[in-house]
Amino acid sequence: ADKVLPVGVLGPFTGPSAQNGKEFQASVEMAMEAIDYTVGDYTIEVVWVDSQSDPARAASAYAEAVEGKGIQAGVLNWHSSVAVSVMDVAAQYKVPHMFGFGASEVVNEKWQADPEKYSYWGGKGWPVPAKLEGNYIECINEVIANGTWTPKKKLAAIYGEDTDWGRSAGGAYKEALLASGWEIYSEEYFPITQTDFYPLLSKFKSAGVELLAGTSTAAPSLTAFVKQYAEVGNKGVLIASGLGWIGDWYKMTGPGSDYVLDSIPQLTTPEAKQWAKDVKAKYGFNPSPSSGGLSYDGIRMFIKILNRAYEVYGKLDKETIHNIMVDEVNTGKLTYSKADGAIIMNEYKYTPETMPDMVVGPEAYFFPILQYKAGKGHIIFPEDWKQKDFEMK
Amino acid sequence: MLLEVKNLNAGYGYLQILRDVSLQIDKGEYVGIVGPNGAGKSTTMKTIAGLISPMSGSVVFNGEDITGLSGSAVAKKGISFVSEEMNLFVNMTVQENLYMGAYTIKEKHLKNERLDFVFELFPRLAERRKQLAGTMSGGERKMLAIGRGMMSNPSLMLVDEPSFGLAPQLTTSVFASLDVLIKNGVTILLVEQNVTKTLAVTGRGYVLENGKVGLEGNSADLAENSYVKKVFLGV
Amino acid sequence: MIVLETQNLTKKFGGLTAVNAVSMTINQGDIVGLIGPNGAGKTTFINAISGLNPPTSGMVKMFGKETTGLTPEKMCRLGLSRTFQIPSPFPKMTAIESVMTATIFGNPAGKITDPVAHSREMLEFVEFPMKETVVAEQLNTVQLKRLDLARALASNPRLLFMDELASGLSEGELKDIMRIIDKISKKGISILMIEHIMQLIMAVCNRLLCIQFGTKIAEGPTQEVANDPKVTKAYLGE
Amino acid sequence: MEPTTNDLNMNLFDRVLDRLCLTPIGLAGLILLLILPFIPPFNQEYMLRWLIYCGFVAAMSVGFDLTAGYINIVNFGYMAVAGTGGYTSALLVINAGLSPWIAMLAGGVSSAILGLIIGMISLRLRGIFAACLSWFFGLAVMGLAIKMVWLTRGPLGLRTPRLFETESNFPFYFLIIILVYLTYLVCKWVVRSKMGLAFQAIAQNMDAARTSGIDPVFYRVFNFTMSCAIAGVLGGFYAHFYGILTPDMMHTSKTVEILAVAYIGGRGSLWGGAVVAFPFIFLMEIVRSTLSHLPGLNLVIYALVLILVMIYYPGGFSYFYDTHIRQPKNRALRYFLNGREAKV
Amino acid sequence: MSKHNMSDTLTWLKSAPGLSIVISVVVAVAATIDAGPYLMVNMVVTGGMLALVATGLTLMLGVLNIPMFAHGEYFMIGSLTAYYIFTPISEFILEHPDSWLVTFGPFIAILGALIGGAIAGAISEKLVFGPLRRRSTDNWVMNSFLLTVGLSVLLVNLHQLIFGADFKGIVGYWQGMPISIAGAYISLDRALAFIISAVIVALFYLFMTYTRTGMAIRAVSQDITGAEIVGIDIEKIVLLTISLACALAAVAGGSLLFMYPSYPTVGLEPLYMAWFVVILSGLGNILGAVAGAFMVALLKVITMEYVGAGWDFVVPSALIMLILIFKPSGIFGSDVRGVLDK
Ligand SMILES: Nc1ncnc2c1ncn2[C@@H]1O[C@H](COP(=O)(O)OP(=O)(O)OP(=O)(O)O)[C@@H](O)[C@H]1O
Ligand SMILES: Nc1ncnc2c1ncn2[C@@H]1O[C@H](COP(=O)(O)OP(=O)(O)OP(=O)(O)O)[C@@H](O)[C@H]1O
Ligand SMILES: CC(C)C[C@H](N)C(=O)O
Ligand SMILES: [Mg+2]
Ligand SMILES: [Mg+2]
Repeated sequence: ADKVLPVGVLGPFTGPSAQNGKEFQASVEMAMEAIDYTVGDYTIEVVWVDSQSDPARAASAYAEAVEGKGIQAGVLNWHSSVAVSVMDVAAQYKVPHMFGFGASEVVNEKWQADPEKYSYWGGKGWPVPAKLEGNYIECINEVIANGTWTPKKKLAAIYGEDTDWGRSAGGAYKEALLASGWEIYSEEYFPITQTDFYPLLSKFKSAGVELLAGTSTAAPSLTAFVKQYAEVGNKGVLIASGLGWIGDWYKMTGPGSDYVLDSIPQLTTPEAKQWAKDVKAKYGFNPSPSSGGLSYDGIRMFIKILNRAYEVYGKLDKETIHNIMVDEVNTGKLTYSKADGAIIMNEYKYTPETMPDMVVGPEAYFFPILQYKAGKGHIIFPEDWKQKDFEMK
Repeated sequence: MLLEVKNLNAGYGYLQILRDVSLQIDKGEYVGIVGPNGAGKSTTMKTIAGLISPMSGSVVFNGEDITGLSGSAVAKKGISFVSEEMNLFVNMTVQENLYMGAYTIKEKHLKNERLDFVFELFPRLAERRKQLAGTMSGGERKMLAIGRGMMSNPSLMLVDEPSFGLAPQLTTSVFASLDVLIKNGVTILLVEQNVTKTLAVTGRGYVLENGKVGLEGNSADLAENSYVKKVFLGV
Repeated sequence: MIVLETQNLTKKFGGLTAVNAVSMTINQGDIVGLIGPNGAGKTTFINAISGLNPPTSGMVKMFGKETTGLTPEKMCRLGLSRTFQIPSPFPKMTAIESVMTATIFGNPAGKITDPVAHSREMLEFVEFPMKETVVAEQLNTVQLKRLDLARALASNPRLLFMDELASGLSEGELKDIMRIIDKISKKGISILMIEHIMQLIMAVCNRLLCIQFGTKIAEGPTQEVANDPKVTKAYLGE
Repeated sequence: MEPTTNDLNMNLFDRVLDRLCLTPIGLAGLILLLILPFIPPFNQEYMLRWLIYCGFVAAMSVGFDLTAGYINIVNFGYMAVAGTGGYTSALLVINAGLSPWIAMLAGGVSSAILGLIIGMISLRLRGIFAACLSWFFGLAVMGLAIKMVWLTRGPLGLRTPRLFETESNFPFYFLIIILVYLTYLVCKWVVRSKMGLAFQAIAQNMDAARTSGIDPVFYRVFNFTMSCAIAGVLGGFYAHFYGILTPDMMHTSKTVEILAVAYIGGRGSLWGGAVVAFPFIFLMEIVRSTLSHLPGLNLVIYALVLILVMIYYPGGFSYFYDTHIRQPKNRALRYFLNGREAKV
Repeated sequence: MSKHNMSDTLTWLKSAPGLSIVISVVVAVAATIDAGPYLMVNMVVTGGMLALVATGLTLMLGVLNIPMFAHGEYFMIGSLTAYYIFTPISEFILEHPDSWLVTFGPFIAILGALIGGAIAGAISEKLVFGPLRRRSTDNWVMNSFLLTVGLSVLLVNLHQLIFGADFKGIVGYWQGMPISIAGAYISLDRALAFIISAVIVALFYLFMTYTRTGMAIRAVSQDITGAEIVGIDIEKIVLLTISLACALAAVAGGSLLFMYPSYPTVGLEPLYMAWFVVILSGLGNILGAVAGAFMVALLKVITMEYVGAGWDFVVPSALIMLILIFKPSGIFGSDVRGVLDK
């Protein structure tokens, strides 16, 4: 194979989410090694595009990868804010990009405002928070309804990283909370690098906040939040969406994470478990299903698309890949499922109605709610998947 | 011989100021260096004190070669230097400055003895012992600098222009205190603009011009020397 | 004509009264010597007048106008120049550039047509012993004081303060400085000079002001003050 | 103050060059920069992108040097000031529909106002205190940009329309080269005038300057305002070239980049930073992009260069040039390097 | 006599230090009453940590005239050292929960951080500051400042190259229930971090004020030639000072590892905060720096409480600028002009 196809992998390889970047890198390398970096008579050259968790730097790096390294397609991405800015770059250079995790509404709205232009920003790897984050509140409401937990008053607070993701997830919690009769004490968004939350948490405690819901994509920040939540003596329920987005979170929270809620897909199939073992053996860390796992599925789905494009056109470049994306992926013709070797979700499937999101639901793409104890998560929601009942501290 | 300077060449960077300067001072002597501005008097002192390392030549003190030693090492050998710029510790009090002068002395009671001695010489300093050195007037600072130089009980004192900026009365008292030191067996090398005064108080003198020793001899003789009279006293 | 007048000028530093209610006058053409023991407050006194360290209370009147607390740059443009006890050069500038600052900025706009020539003239006037292109940081104290003087004169002052200009001069050099002071005075500039060298004071000053502990103890014609027993006791010694 | 050459026996070419503050070699350099994008490999888009960044840093370092090199105050919030210009410009285009060109100038005005404020409040401070004040000011401005999400979108990033409706980097390149030169020219004019003398005087000795009749308030504030105005316009360029702004642009580490170039180039020369920026930043970009598996290596090299320069050659490139290169024996070469020299 | 004292107290109250201390105390008490005792606890703990970093910074600035921009990187070195020492210890503890290391392991890690910082400081002096000092003739403050800027960039990126960009953190040093003070919970880690910083700062103050070496350090800070004249070995004092200052920062980094995991730029925030403190309180005054540290901590905590998360740069820096306008040499700064004016 003497033809080369440069592919950009966008991720936070340095900066506060570097751990997730590591997981991306492992997934991509493993998936590529499995096909020996070849599709048809093309050798795939992986170009790492470091977003550094900053939209401006990411856009610059992406443009440079296009101009300098000539990438013909791109895959993955961690942050919404980055997605919002890189979408334009992809559109400007007409480079198809698949499976970015930038989830928030801002991405969808932007996409829907000009589907033609943003057809280069292919199906996302993560749906808008409203589709999944509301599950927490639904779960909590059930718990209150069946009497497992009786909060003194229905006072909640929302926290999150100050990014499109944090705010958008915060918005989803707020809506769901207000709808079920909670009062919101305050909403706090902090820089993605913050690790000192004592003042903030003490404030919540003294206000008598019973339910604290929020998220962060930066592991150091969220693990610190969880740990300090326990330390200052908060007694309520903590939703820490994303704690499990790095596999080794327990090394950083310790028992502080007991009783915390999170929503993380599980490694259920033997392939999935094997994959996790392989990663541990080769890279020395426990991968997170939501980060390493999803990105592994993402890159493998992308390879499937490449194969398809090669099959149809005999040629791989930005146009052929884009065509397949538009014609077959976004229409739901080409999907990636357990049958293809997906390890995390049952099926990754896009339809014109849901674009740029995928089809969400227990049979397709879904996150159960877990409660942690001693470093292990147990599914407490939905009912069918339940492993344990919700427990109060 | 207490101090012997031989063929000293020194300067700043590439700029040579001193050319083959040689001096000898015996124990207990009171020696003066006179010369016009920029002759290199201060440079000579700085070189002896170890603040400038010489290009060539040697400095022997108490039979020990101290050429090229650092300033602090020289100070530990018993040479104290009262510089023209005074180099006080501006954010320390008068008393702290004086204690620092006795840095090489470890015993507390010896330090206090020296302190009393200095306060006796300069009652003004005693009055102001808690004032920060940086807030003192020019003349007060000069006193403090001299006082600090005396604190280490040196065997040789290099004193650069002690009367610079001092009121007549104080000038008199500074010279008087130098006399006291001489009587206490301290050796003094004095640089002073006031040629008449210098030659009147010292026993021996050197005339430095353009970085070279021009004349040397008994102070009394020098004062009578016609060249000195013509050049320095304008007679 | 009265060039400068102070009334009860006082300057305090925290608890210390460095200048205590000093009133004095300088007449046109005077060369006033300001003497006093070290730490008497002489430098502080002229700093208070020239604006570098504004007075705590009291009044300053220059050329008939009240100027209490004006900034040094305003005072300079009004015609007051000064030199510093501890030379205060522009370390990286050449001699001629240093003088040009005052030529250009110290004069009311437009007066000097050729600043370079004027500055050169000033350096010659003070008999500056070095080349005009020498950089200030390479000068020694005495040369710096000359440069300082040239800078002070470059703004064409009507009143000049000199703070210990002659310290560190040999007897021979004192003669030069006397001649220069004489030339300055001939230009019609009134002078207030702080000095410890009595030889110089007695030779050039027509009036003396003596302060001690910040308080004026004598003011008047030179001989009279010099013979004043209070002054003898406080300052000159026996 | 440099002797202004009103030498009448200079020929027209020399006189024009002198007015334009250029030497023949400077002119040659400028021409080289203008034809560079037609010479391979520099004609590739990504190289141009790097060169544009070089130009941005070059121009910024000139503006920075006006304060650092002439009144001896390091404006440690310089990129924050530039960022303010960028945000102002971007917001005016987005919300008021202004043309980016006009908005860029408005950005300059907003930064000038900021400069005026920094200049005023740092008046009584000297040296490192003034630097810290401008630093804190920069941090505060950056903090505001982060927190005023409703206006700036904070860390989410603000998309801004580009100056030219094209994918190509060519027009941006020429624009930044023009900006580099204009910045240099304007600053040079100022420091050649009597203002330059006043700047140096207050930098070197405040008391002496004041007693020589120089009003430090005016000159310091003027200097700050002007240098910040330059940063504002350049910030506008930045916004409308990259097409996205995040408060990250205002970060101290970005100012450090400008400052390093200005100092490696040589403080107080104005041209040093501008000249050094091109090869230096360009090389750093090459290192960064070719050794991307070693993230940060370029910055390690960058830091090493800065450290070595500060220790062994604190005068920077311009000092080196002035002492070792500027005065060759050969007369033609000498003319080439210096232009017609004024007779002193 | 007592009347005299009264008037002395009154002048002090009207002075900048008096005024600002009184205002700070009043604000702290009022806010505590309003919000709850946790506010005071947070302020005290944060202040203690800041004091540690800030005294090191004042030392560099006051004694050596080095406006240290790389100070945060020594904090980082401290946390990195502590991390690599404590990780094996904590694994050992997991297997041997009764070992003496449970109590003393953390101290070993923190001590390691201190030593690591001191060594790093000494190396920096030998490789970087020393050469500069021997060559530099003028412009020392600015040149050394830029040097530390370079040093900061260098250390950050070396960390990234060698140890990676990810966050290296620990669960905590000491296990056990948080202590409750008036309803405010404070974990053992935080309490001990505060105690460690308090002890170290106090020792350091005593050292600087009363020992011969401490006095020598101060002397060097004010006039190097003068210090040399009286027989102080400058090289030794400088080396000692830099090591000390860096060790102070590093021990802060080490003892705070439970809260600030080690990553390349972890030093930035402590650096900013320490500079806030130093500029606010003025130079060369250890007690001033300590008081300043608590003031900045108060500002930070109050901002968090009443303005919201993420504002803790804007509000304190704005306030500090305001204070500087009125008191340019800082609240506790001395009026004597130092070298930094140049
Ligand atoms: N740091 C320096 N760098 C360069 N040259 C210097 C330095 N210090 C002094 N000089 C030069 O060295 C020469 C001798 O200076 P020095 O201070 O020794 O003279 P001096 O005899 O003490 O004069 P004065 O009576 O003025 O004190 C002078 O020409 C002076 O300009
Ligand atoms: N900034 C200041 N803070 C506190 N005290 C000061 C300050 N400046 C001067 N002083 C004090 O004020 C007094 C007068 O000082 P000043 O410098 O005016 O004396 P002087 O008459 O010029 O003496 P000299 O002849 O020694 O120069 C001195 O006691 C000095 O210590
Ligand atoms: C959970 C996520 C990976 C979401 C993504 N970080 C975002 O910003 O939308
Ligand atoms: Mg001398
Ligand atoms: Mg005086």
